[in-house]
Amino acid sequence: MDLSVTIAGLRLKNPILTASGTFGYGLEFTPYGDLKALGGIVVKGLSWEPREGNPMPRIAETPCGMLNAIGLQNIGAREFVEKKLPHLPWAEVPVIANLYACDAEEFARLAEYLAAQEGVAALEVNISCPNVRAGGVLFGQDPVQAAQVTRAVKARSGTKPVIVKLSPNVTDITAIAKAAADAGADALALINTLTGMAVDIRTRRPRLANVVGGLSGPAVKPVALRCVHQVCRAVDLPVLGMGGISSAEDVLEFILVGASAVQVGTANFLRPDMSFRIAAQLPTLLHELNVSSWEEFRGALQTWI
Amino acid sequence: MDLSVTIAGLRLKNPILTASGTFGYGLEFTPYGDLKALGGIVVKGLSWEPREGNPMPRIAETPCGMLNAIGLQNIGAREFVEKKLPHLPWAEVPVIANLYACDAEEFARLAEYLAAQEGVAALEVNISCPNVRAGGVLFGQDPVQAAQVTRAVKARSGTKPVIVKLSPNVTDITAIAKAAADAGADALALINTLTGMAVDIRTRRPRLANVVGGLSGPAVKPVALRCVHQVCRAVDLPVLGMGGISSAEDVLEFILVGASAVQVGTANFLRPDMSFRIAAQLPTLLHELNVSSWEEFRGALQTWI
Amino acid sequence: MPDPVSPEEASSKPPLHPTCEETTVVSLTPVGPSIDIAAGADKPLWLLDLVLPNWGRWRPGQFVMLRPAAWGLDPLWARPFSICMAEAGVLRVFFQDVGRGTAALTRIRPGERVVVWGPLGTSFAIRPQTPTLLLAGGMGLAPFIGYARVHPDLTDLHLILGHRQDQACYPLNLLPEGLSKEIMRQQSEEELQAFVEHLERKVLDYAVRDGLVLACGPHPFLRAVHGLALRHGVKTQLSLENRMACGVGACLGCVTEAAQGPPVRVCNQGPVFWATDIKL
Amino acid sequence: MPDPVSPEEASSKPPLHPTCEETTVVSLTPVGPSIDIAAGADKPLWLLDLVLPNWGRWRPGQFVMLRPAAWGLDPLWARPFSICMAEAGVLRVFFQDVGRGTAALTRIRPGERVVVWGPLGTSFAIRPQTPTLLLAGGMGLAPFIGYARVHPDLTDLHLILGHRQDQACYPLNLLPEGLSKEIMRQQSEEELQAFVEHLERKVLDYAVRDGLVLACGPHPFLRAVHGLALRHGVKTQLSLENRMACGVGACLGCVTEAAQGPPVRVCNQGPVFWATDIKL
Ligand SMILES: Cc1cc2nc3c(=O)[nH]c(=O)nc-3n(C[C@H](O)[C@H](O)[C@H](O)COP(=O)(O)OP(=O)(O)OC[C@H]3O[C@@H](n4cnc5c(N)ncnc54)[C@H](O)[C@@H]3O)c2cc1C
Ligand SMILES: Cc1cc2nc3c(=O)[nH]c(=O)nc-3n(C[C@H](O)[C@H](O)[C@H](O)COP(=O)(O)OP(=O)(O)OC[C@H]3O[C@@H](n4cnc5c(N)ncnc54)[C@H](O)[C@@H]3O)c2cc1C
Ligand SMILES: Cc1cc2nc3c(=O)[nH]c(=O)nc-3n(C[C@H](O)[C@H](O)[C@H](O)COP(=O)(O)O)c2cc1C
Ligand SMILES: Cc1cc2nc3c(=O)[nH]c(=O)nc-3n(C[C@H](O)[C@H](O)[C@H](O)COP(=O)(O)O)c2cc1C
Ligand code: FES
Ligand code: FES
Repeated sequence: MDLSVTIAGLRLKNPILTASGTFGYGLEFTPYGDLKALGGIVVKGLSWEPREGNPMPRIAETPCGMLNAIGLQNIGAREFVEKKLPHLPWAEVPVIANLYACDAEEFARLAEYLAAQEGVAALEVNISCPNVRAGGVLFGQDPVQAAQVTRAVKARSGTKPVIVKLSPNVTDITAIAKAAADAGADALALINTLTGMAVDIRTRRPRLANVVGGLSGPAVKPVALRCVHQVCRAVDLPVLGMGGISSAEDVLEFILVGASAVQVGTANFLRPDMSFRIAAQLPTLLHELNVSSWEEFRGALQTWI
Repeated sequence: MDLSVTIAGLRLKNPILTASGTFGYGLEFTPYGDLKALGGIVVKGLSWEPREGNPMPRIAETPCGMLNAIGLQNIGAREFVEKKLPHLPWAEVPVIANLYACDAEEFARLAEYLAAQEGVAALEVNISCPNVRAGGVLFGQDPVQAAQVTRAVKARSGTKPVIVKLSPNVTDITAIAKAAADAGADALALINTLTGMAVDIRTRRPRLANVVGGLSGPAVKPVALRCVHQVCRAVDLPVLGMGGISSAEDVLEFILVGASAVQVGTANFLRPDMSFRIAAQLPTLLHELNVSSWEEFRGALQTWI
Repeated sequence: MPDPVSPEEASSKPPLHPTCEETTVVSLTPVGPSIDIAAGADKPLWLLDLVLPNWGRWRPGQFVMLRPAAWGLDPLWARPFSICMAEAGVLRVFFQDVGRGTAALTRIRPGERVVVWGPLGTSFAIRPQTPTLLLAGGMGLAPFIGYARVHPDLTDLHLILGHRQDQACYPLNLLPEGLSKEIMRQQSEEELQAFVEHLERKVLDYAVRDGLVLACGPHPFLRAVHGLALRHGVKTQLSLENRMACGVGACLGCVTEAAQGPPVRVCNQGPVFWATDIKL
Repeated sequence: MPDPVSPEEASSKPPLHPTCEETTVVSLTPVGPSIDIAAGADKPLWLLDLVLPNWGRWRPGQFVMLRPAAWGLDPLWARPFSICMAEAGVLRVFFQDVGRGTAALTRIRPGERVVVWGPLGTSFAIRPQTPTLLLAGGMGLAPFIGYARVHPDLTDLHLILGHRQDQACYPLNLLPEGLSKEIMRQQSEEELQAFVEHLERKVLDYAVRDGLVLACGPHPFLRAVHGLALRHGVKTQLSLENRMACGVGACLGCVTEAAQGPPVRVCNQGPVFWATDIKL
C-alpha cells in the first residue's frame, strides 16, 4: 500500500518521524541509516539564543523508561540554520524545527525566523517541556496560555504548518488540545514527557541534578495512547502520536487510535538504527494485517459490544 | 532500629502496607506469609452495595506495568464486615478499609458504617479511581469536590483516621492534597493509577473492554515518587506513598522523599509473598545503609549543590 | 511423591497448601517432529521440568504460576500453566510458545531460578465407576496427562485429543499405557466440522451412560463443549484459561461470568468449573 | 583485522564509519582468582568476546555500545564499553559487574545476539618518539590493552595500573610482552595516598621529558590526574565514563563541563579529552 500521509499540507513518504531531542540535529544518525527513508525529522528543541542546559546528571534509567532533564541545551536557531540545516537532505525529507521560548513574543520571533528558512518544512511548538523553569510546562498546562502561544506563532509563520506539542501532565488534555486548535494550530503532537523523579537511597540525592525530569520510553506508552485516543476524538486536527514507540506494531497502535503519523523518541537510544528499522518493517506488517490504506486503518478502533 | 511508624495516631509495626485492590481481602495471601508481619493491610475498595465490576477483559500487561479496569468489583461493605473481617488478625495488624462511593452522601454513610467496626483501624477514601464512570476520577481531579468528600467522610468516621487517596491524573496534585488537608484529612495516600490504554492491532480492539484503565507497576514509579515528593513538601500530613514499589530499596526511595509509610501494590502479583519479603528484607537494608531512625531518614533527600 | 488423589474427594475445593518458592529448572525439552522451522514444520511444543516445590499435595486440573527470576520487571506477570505431572521430585509443565512470556520460557536453561506458586485452583472430579470422557483441545492435553496418571481406574477413561499441529508435538508417551484414546487432527474447516460432530456423538453417549465429561482447551473449543453439555445434560467440567495477573484471587482480573451472581475468579474459584455454573 | 592505526593520525577525530549491527556472543570468560565468592574472594571481572562487526577501522580509546537482544525493553539503554581488543574477527571488551546491566551481561551465553554500535568517539593520541605514560585505574586498563597492542613502538610506553581487586582479576596476559609496567594494589587509605604520590612523581617526570600522559579509570582517579596534569603542564588525555543513553551525540545526557563554551558530549566529542579542554 501507499505509505505516504499528508499532514496539514505536508506530504510525508511514510508516517515515521523522529521525536525532538532524541535524534539530535539528524546528522548524528547518518551512519546508521538513510535519513531520506524517514517520513520526517524533528530536530532538537531550538531557542533563540544558544542554551547550556541543566547541570549534570541529566539522565536516569527507570523501569522500561528513562528520565531526562537536559534543559534544552541547544546551539540556538541561527547556528542550526547556518551549520546544520544545509547538511540535512531537507529537499527530500521534511525537517521540522521544534521551538522553545520563554514567552509568546519570543516564540513569535523564533517562529518567524525559522519559518522563513526554505529547509524548514514546519514548526513544532514545544509548550510542554517540564525541564525549563521559566514558562515551559506552564504554557502547556493552561489552555489560555497555550492558545496565546499558538496564536503568536501562527501569526508569524506564514504558510508553514504549525504543530503544537502537548503535555500529558494535565487533568484534561483535550482542553489544551481544543485551545490550541481554536487558536489556529495546524496539527498537534503528543505526548511530551511525564514529570517524574528518581532518587538514590545511598547518596540520598535525586538522580537528576534538576530533581525532576521527563519520563519517556515504553513505560509511558499506555498513557500516550490514551492521550492520543482522547485528543483524536475531541479535536478535528491531524495528530502526531508518540510516547514509547519501539516497534512497527507500536506505530500501528497509535494510528489505530487516530494518529496520522508518529514520532519515535527514546527508542532511538535502544539502537541508533531504530527509526530506520521501524520504517523498513512497516510495509511487511501492514501486509500481514491486510491493511489496504491509511484511511481504512486510522482511528478504526472497534469497541467491545 | 525500631521499624515502627505512627500515622495519624495509628501505630504500624513497620511501614509496609498492601495497596487496595492488589491484596484482595488479605485472606487470599495467608498461604504465603504471616499477615501479622505487615505494617497494615488495605483491603479491596468497598462500596455500599456489592458491585459486579466491569466486563472482561479487565487487565492487560504493559512494559514494566499493567492496566486494570476492574471497576471495583467487590462484595459490599456489609459482607466484608461479616464474612471477611472476623478472619483477619485485625487485633495485631491494622486493617484499613478502602471505600468508594458515587457521591458525598453515600461516602459518608459508608464511612460511618465502616468506622464503627472495631476491626477497621482507619478509612482510606478512594476519590481517584478512574474505572468508575459516576464520580470516581472526578472527585479526585477537582479540589472542591475532593474537599467535600473528605469533609463528609471525616464528619462521620468518629475517631478513626481518614486517609484520602489521590490521583496523579491532575495538573497540580498539591492543589488536591491541600484541599483534602484543609478539609480535615488525617493522612494522604498516593498515587492511584495513571489513566492509560492499550490496543490490539490484530483485533482492532482495546485490550480492556472498558477502553481505558489504570496504569500501575514499576513503570509508574518515577511519577509516583515525584508526586509524593511534591505533596510532602506542600502539605503537613503523613503520606502513604505507593506506585511501582517492588523491593525494599523502592520502599526507602519513597521514604527518602518524605513518605511516612508505603503500600505495595502491583508487585504482589509478581509473587504472592512479595509484601512479606519486602518487610523481611527492610531491616538488613537499613542496617547496610546505616539508617538509625525513620526521623533521620524520612524526607532526608539532599539536593545537588 | 505427592499424595495420591483419593477419588472420594470432591473436585472443586481449593488447594490445601499452596506455597510460593524459588525453584530450579531441571530441563527444557522440545517436543516435535524436528525443529526444522525453515522446512515449514510446526513449531515444537515444550516440556519444562522444575524441581518440585515442597507441596503437601495436588490434584489434576490445578495449575501453577511460573515467573523466571531472569524476567526482572518485564514481563511483569507470572504465567499460569496446568500441572502436567508432579512426580518423583519433578514438576512438569507442557507449554506452547504463543507470546512474549512463553517465548522467553523457551530460552530458559537448566539451573535457572523460577518463582513458582501453587498448586492453585480447583481440580477435575475423579468419580469411581463412572465412564469419564476427557476432551483435550491441543495444549488442553496437559492436565489430562496428570489426570490419567493418578486416576485409580484407567478403564473408566477415554481421551479424545483434537489437535492442529503435527501429532509428534504432543507427548503422548506420557499418557499411561492402556489408556483408551482417539487422536484427531483438524487442519481444515471440514475436519473441524467433522470433529465437532464426533464430539457431539460422544457427549451424547456419555449423557446416556450418566458419565462425566471433562474438557480443557482453547476458548472456542470449550464454548462448543459447554453448549453440548448444557444441551445434553451431561455432567461436565471445563477448565478455563483466562489471562491472570495474581493467580490467587486477589486482583479480580481473571473473572468469567457465572450462571448467576457476580463474576467468578478463574484462578481460585476455577480454573475447573461445572458447565452449569458458568456462562461462556 | 581492522586497519592498523597510523601514528600520524590526529587522535581526537570522530570514527570514520561506525555501524550498528546485531552480532553474536563468542564467549564470556571470568578473569579472577577463582569464583569462590563464599570464601570472600573478589568477584571476577569478565572478558566478553563478540563476532567483530564489519567496521572499517577503529582506534584505541574508542568504545562500543552493547545491548543484548534478550534485554527486551528493560534495561532500556545499551551500555558503553571501551574496545579492549578488535582483532582476528573478535571484538573483546573487559568489564566489571557494577549494576543491573553489567550483572545481566555476566549471564550471557555464546550464540546470544547483541546489538553493537561503534566504534564510537575519540581515541588516545599515538605520538611517535614520545614517552607515553598510561595511567589505568582498575577497569581503566581496558582501552590500554588495545592501545599497547597497536602502538608502533612499545619502548615509548610505560603503564601504571592501580587496582583494588586481586591482581589475578586483570588480564595482564593480554598486554604485549615487553611492555614496561608497574602494578600497584591499593587496599588501604595509606596505599592510596602512596599511589597518588607516586603518580605525581611520574607525571612530573613526563612533564620534564615533554611526554604524553593518558589516563582512564574511575572519576576520582581522573580528577586527581586532571589536577596533576594542569599543575605540571604535561600533555594529558583523559577518558571519561559518563553515563550514556544514545552514545551518538543525540541525547545530550552524557555531557561534561568544557574549559570554555557549552558542555561537551562525552560520547562523540570524547570520551578521550585533552585535560586542558575540560573541567572535572
Ligand atoms: C489455569 C491455566 C492453565 C494453563 N495451562 C497451560 C498449559 O498447560 N500449557 C500452555 O501452553 N498454556 C497454558 N495456559 C495458557 C498460558 O498461560 C498462556 O499461553 C500464557 O500465559 C501466554 O503468555 P505469553 O506471554 O506467551 O502470551 P502473551 O504475549 O501475553 O499473549 C499472546 C497471545 O496469547 C493470548 N493469551 C495470553 N495469555 C492468555 C491466557 N491466559 N488465556 C488465553 N489467551 C491468552 C493473548 O491474548 C495473545 O493473543 C494456561 C492458562 C491458565 C489460565
Ligand atoms: C566510554 C565508556 C567506556 C567504558 N568502558 C568500560 C569498560 O571497558 N569496562 C567496564 O567495566 N566499564 C566501562 N564503562 C562503564 C560501564 O559503561 C558502566 O559500568 C555500565 O554502564 C554500568 O551499567 P550497569 O547497568 O551495570 O550499572 P547501573 O545499574 O546502571 O549503575 C550501577 C552503578 O554504577 C554507576 N554507573 C553506571 N553507569 C555508569 C557510567 N557510565 N559511569 C559511571 N558510573 C556509572 C551508577 O551510578 C551506579 O552507582 C565505560 C563507560 C563509558 C562511558
Ligand atoms: C533526552 C530527551 C530530550 C528531549 N528533548 C525534547 C525537546 O527538545 N523538545 C521536545 O519537544 N521534546 C523533547 N523530548 C520529548 C520527546 O520528543 C518525546 O515527546 C517524549 O520523549 C515521548 O516520546 P518517547 O517515549 O518515544 O521518547 C525529549 C525527550 C528525551 C528523552
Ligand atoms: C488490579 C488493581 C486493582 C486496584 N483496585 C483499587 C481499589 O479498589 N481501590 C484503590 O484505591 N486503588 C486500587 N488500585 C490502585 C492501587 O491501590 C495503587 O494505588 C496503584 O496500583 C499504584 O500502586 P502500584 O504501582 O504499586 O500497584 C488497584 C490497582 C490494581 C493494579
Ligand atoms: S488472577 Fe488475580 S484474581 Fe484471578
Ligand atoms: S550519550 Fe547521548 S549525547 Fe552522549
